[in-house]
Amino acid sequence: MTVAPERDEQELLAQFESTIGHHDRIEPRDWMPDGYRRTVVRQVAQHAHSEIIGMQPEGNWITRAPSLRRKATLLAKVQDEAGHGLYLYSACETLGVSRNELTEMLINGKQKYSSIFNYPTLSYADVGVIGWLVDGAAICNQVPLCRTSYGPYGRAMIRVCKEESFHQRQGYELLATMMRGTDEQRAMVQESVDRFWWPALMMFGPPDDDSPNTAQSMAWGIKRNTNDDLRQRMVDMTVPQANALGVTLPDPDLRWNEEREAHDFGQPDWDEFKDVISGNGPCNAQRIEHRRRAWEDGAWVREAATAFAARSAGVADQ
Amino acid sequence: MTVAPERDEQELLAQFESTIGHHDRIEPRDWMPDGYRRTVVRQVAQHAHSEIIGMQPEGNWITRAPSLRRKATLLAKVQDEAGHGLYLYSACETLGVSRNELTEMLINGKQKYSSIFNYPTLSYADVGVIGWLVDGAAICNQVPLCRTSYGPYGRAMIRVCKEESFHQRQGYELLATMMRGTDEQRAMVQESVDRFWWPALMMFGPPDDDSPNTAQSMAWGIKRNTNDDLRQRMVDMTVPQANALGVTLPDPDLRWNEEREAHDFGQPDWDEFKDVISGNGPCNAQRIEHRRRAWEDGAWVREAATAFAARSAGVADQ
Amino acid sequence: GHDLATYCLMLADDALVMSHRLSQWCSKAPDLEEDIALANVALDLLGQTRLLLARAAAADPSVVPALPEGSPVPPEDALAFFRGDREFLNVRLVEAENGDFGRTMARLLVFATWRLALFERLASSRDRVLSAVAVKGVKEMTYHRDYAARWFLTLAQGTDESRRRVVDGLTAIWSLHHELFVTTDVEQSVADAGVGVAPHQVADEVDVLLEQVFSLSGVERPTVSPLAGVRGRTGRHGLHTEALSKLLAEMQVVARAHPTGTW
Amino acid sequence: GHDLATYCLMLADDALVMSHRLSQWCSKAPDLEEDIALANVALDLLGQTRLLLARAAAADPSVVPALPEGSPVPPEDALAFFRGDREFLNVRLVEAENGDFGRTMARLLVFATWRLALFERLASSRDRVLSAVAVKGVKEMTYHRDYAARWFLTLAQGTDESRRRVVDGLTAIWSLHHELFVTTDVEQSVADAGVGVAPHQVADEVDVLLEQVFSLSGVERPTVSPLAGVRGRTGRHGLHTEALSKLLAEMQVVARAHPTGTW
Repeated sequence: MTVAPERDEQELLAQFESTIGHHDRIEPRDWMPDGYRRTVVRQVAQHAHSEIIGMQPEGNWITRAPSLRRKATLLAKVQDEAGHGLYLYSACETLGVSRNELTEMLINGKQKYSSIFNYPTLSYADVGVIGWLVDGAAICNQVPLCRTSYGPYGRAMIRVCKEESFHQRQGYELLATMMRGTDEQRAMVQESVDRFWWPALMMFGPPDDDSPNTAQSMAWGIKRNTNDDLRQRMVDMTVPQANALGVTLPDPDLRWNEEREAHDFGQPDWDEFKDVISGNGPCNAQRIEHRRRAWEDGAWVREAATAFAARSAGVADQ
Repeated sequence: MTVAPERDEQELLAQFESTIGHHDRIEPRDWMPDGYRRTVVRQVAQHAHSEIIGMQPEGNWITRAPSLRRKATLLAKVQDEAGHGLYLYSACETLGVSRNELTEMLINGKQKYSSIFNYPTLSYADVGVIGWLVDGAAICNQVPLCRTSYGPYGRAMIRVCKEESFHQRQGYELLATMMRGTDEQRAMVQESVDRFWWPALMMFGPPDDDSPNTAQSMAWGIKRNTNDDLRQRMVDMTVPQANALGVTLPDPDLRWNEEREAHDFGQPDWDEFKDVISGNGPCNAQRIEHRRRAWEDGAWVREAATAFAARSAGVADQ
Repeated sequence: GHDLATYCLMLADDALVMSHRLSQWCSKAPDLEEDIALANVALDLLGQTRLLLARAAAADPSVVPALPEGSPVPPEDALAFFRGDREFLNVRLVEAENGDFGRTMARLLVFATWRLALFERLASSRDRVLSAVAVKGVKEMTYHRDYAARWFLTLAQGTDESRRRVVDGLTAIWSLHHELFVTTDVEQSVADAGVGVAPHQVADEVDVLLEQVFSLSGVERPTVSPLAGVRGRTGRHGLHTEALSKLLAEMQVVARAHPTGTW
Repeated sequence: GHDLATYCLMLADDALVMSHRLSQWCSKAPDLEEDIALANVALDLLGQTRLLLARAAAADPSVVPALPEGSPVPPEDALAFFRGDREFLNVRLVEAENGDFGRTMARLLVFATWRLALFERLASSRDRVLSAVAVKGVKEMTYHRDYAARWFLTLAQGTDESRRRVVDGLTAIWSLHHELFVTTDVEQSVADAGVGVAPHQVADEVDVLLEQVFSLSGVERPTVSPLAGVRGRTGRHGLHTEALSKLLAEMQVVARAHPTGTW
């Protein structure tokens, strides 16, 4: 980074803030404050990692999917997650951090991913519930991010959101089908909802009064809504869907509030959230060990590709 | 080996031949001709390897055994095979070849093992059929070997035979139980017999007129019966058992011969036998790859044990 | 009907089992691009499987396993999840464990080159369904073959380690290569009827194509004997390696736990 | 009846799943002696399983899964092969993959030390069957513990590689160690009745015994947080890791394919 004289920096900052103020996009070659850059990298990387780690809980059921149609749907979905990871890593690379560096930071625990993927998938209903609730929550989170201030991130999100909402409908449809099936299948769906409801609500992050970075992120236009605001949207969106499915959301405090024209609902167990975020969820170690092994086992292939490309380039040069 | 003067060697040879002639045992410290030593090593090693490789086809079903009782029986049986391998390797070691050397020779294809273990196990009935037919054939082969001229081998065989005949009864009993079960189970047993009958008869080796080593081995008292003789015993022993079970042995030429007071029977496919022996059976590569991987994966443990023993000895010396 | 159905099962089972093996790479590939590419190939093969199983069931409904009365399981799933390993008619090449990425690519190269050659001929099948499946499949498998060939070359010409691994991988699967070109009675019969393809007819072509990849890569064709069958029976006769029943135990477990389930 | 049956299932499932994992070493151990020893441990645990499952079925026949009418499957097998993973009550420690020999020995050390301590107390159970099972088990598990401790020491003091591996193995399983000493309501209830043992009561003793092995081996106790459950539920509540349902898919496949079979 070149060191600009003080005056210039002031001017650049003014221009940056004007762009933000007009809800225009910041592009990779634009000047941006270091804090902004760091925040975008952190958020986009975390998002990318979530896509990649998120392949595991659902991928766990690909080889056991109970119908060929569902197997194809699931495999395609997990593949889409790899794709999302790919363009989010690319968005991150526009800020000068390579995919390899990001992967190393994931594996070494220096960067995080969504807490939800640290819960195990224990039945095929979990595939549906992840589609319905987890992708549902992701959409609530991400739709506003299509208007995020950093250009490459926003454009990646537009593509991601389109696919996520497809996945969300697929998940819901699987559950609706299972609910028309046997008693065992219905019980399986309910049991899965019982396990995933609270972790899905945790996906929006801690309550606003406990979320130190939200204000700055919103000021920079990186985030567009507060955690609690998004959580409320999620609940309001999900309740009628749960009724249509015929499942019970495991929250005794959940009820419509006429006055607010929104649902009142209970609070997730924020101690559990902190545990999971700090590495002590039911699957954190397993997810990272899996990722690390894939990465290490694949090293020789990546090296071979690099060596081959170098050799080919050498031949082409002659 | 010390080089003895010609005269002494003559004397030693006479003594050796007298021991053989009296059906007494040759013991490790006795003088023996090089050819005898080599033949015993080859035969005992091959026998030991067969026990060890033989753990795989049955071991394939331990994790899937359909009842806890059968699982225990099978696990104990495969464990016994490891035990047999152990004392047979020890018998071999009395002739100055270490277990490590023998294992290397197995893995590198320099020593053989019984052709039967190069066939796949494809159903749980195979566990029973291997007990009944393969252990049955092994017993026919091995009972006479309890009187083999090399002492440590003969004594190992006494112990082995006792356990093999236990295994053979267990195998028969599994099949008898399955034959009292469902139609599917009965079909499974018959299908398994169809696959294993001919390979079991091949276990006795090629026909006598095509078995170049038999004469010398018998003269030395290492072998006690010819291949065809043993094969005949096996058939005569098995036919009434097959009738009792209610299975058909897949040989249209099989019938009682009043005159010979023995069964006439067809010839196995000796081309197939040669293929399997020369490494081209359905599972040769798989069996050796499995063994090699176990051996290589365990190298660090064996090294640790050696290092630890050396260190402990060092401490003890102080 | 029965021969056609059996033939469709052969082609379907090849695709289904190969798809299963490739799907096991999911979230474990050396890089995201490969994760996506392997899933693509697995998905294409799964698509072929479904069309072929449906065709098998239509050609001869008696091949579909019986399920409890009122079971809503469609024929394609009854065939995929309720047949035992001895009823699967895939070649044994596809059922072997994946091994490392080198072995996986070596197998995919051989498999895709072979299946593409079959499907190019199958495109002119007198059976309109098979013909349509083949026309679609040709496009897909051209990509599969090129993908595998590109990686085969890359690994063979990459580092010492990658060369060793891909050559070991090729050697390990080569004993299962011969079986691809053995024509069974059923295949001959559907070939005679202008409906199917006798695999021995593509042997030379596949040989030439593989030789091109090998020679470009500087890899010698392995000298490994064909893997023996049992009593002359191999994958096409439902006689498999020990790997298949384990694969199916996993693949079929949920479907079988819910024989009257709706998915 | 029901609490006793549930308690017996807990102890049985620990043994059954651990036995399964150990039996996966069969024909793959570093040396023949270890192959035999691991099979011995697996067999002992299988024997305990059978007695405990039979006791569970006798204490409360309603815990035995229903099978088709006329099925000859005995209660011990109905319990072992026809329950789903959510009905298994084993601690999660036993279901994790084996990993290498170092990890296997680290787990066996922890498992055997813990179970031995439980069984020493269980020997004075007012339930005569449980008491007899425990008396027999104490002899067996004394051997298991000593065997694992000897290998733990050997690996820790062997080579650099073996030390690294056994320490890594211990660290990897350590998050599952805490769960062993959490007493569930059922366990408290059978303990109160003088029939069972509340596992928190053996925590200190196990701790001391493990510490002896660690300090003799020069290995530090790992600092790893306990593996979280899901909504407060862990193995004893039928809430397992993703590994268990895969293990059971394999273990149960033949039995379930033949629900009216006789073995």
